[in-house]
Amino acid sequence: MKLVYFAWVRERIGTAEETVELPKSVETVGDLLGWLKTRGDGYDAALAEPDAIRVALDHDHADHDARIAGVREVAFFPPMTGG
Amino acid sequence: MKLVYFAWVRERIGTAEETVELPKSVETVGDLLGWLKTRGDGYDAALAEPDAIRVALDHDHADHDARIAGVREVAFFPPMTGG
Amino acid sequence: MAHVRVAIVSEPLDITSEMERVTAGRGDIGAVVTFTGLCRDEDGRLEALELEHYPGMAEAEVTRIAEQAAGRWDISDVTILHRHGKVKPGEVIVLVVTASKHRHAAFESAAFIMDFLKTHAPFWKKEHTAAGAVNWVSAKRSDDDAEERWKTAD
Amino acid sequence: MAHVRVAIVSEPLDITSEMERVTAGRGDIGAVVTFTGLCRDEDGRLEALELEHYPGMAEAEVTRIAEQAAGRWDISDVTILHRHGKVKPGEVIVLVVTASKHRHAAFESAAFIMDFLKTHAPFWKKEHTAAGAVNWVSAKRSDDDAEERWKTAD
Repeated sequence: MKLVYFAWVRERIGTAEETVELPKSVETVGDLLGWLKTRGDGYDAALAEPDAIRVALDHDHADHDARIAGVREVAFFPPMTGG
Repeated sequence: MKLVYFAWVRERIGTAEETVELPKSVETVGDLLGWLKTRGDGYDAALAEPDAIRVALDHDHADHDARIAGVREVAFFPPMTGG
Repeated sequence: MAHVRVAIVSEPLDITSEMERVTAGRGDIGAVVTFTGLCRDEDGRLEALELEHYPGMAEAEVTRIAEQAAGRWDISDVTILHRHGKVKPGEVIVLVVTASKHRHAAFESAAFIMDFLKTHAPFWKKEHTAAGAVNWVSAKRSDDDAEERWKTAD
Repeated sequence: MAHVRVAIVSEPLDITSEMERVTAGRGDIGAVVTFTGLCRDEDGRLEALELEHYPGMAEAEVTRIAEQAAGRWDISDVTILHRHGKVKPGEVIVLVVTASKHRHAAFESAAFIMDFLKTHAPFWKKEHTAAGAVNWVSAKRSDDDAEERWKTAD
């Protein structure tokens, strides 16, 4: 599964995108956030406050309880500040 | 006192402006409308429905019960359709 | 207090130059809203609109509307230009430009101005149809209702 | 259904050509509303904004917002252009143009689009200050509230 990061989430994790193999126990966005936080200090700093993290599944906004089976690309980013 | 007329009020009365001497009994816009209606068929046709007539005193919107003492120019016109 | 520009003109309006005038050399404007009111052709039925106005009062009333908007919202610039005389389908009848730090002030003040122009600005439209008929446009009840909403708002 | 035009671009936006494209050769449009969002200089403190975006999703999400507006209001044309990359104070960040027969549909759809762009379009602003500092702009609670009002409206 492809993971992409934007803005300060990207900067804290230290990479813009990566491809990961997920354990079977990771079924939802929330599970994925929890799993990522165990991957290092950068991830932990980026994802420390899950409420501040927005998620998109295949280019569409999703909640943290959304299921990720069949998804190709998951994006993590801060609240948006466009417009 | 100068009287000015616009749109179909002007067309029905048949003049764009005129200067009149008013009897002392004419104190309000409503009095003036009543007095004008006695001046001929054109006036009567133009002012037949007083509710459809808007009034301005010296370039400012006014109600039919407004007093006209000291006013230089009274305008009569239909509801506006600008913008 | 906002800068106010009002003009009642018989020539076509130049929107680009108005927008540029509002924003040129300024770093404090975050939002500009423009409203452009165009003459419609009514499915090809209309040949032209003739706009009669009350010279003197038109300028005064439109200025009062602009100043009301400037007093009610935090806007730095408000422009209202209105055509009189003959206007062809596709041409601009009215242009409103509001500028502010923030978008809601710019949107609401421009909408307020248009609602009040419709019911308060002394202009009257006469239709000239392609078939040769001529008739005065009637005021719309919906325009009175639109103005009314600003009394209960806030 | 409305004609929808969406573009995410790195070049300065040309408002005049967008407005002309919307109205050219049409007699059925009575109202055009434009919203222009400009980069402010924050009292001279700001040197530039850097706009990061999510390529692919930005286009998709902005198109969804345009189509929501077109489904909710009777508009004939909606244009949304958004810059990415570095933007200097005074330059345009976002341009929204809505066109309709009637003014309220044009005003409301443009305001709706802006409220949803603020909270839904995947763009992030980084400030570069004249003093050399660099920091991400925080999302505003007021933008969430602004979006919320469209759920209770109608």
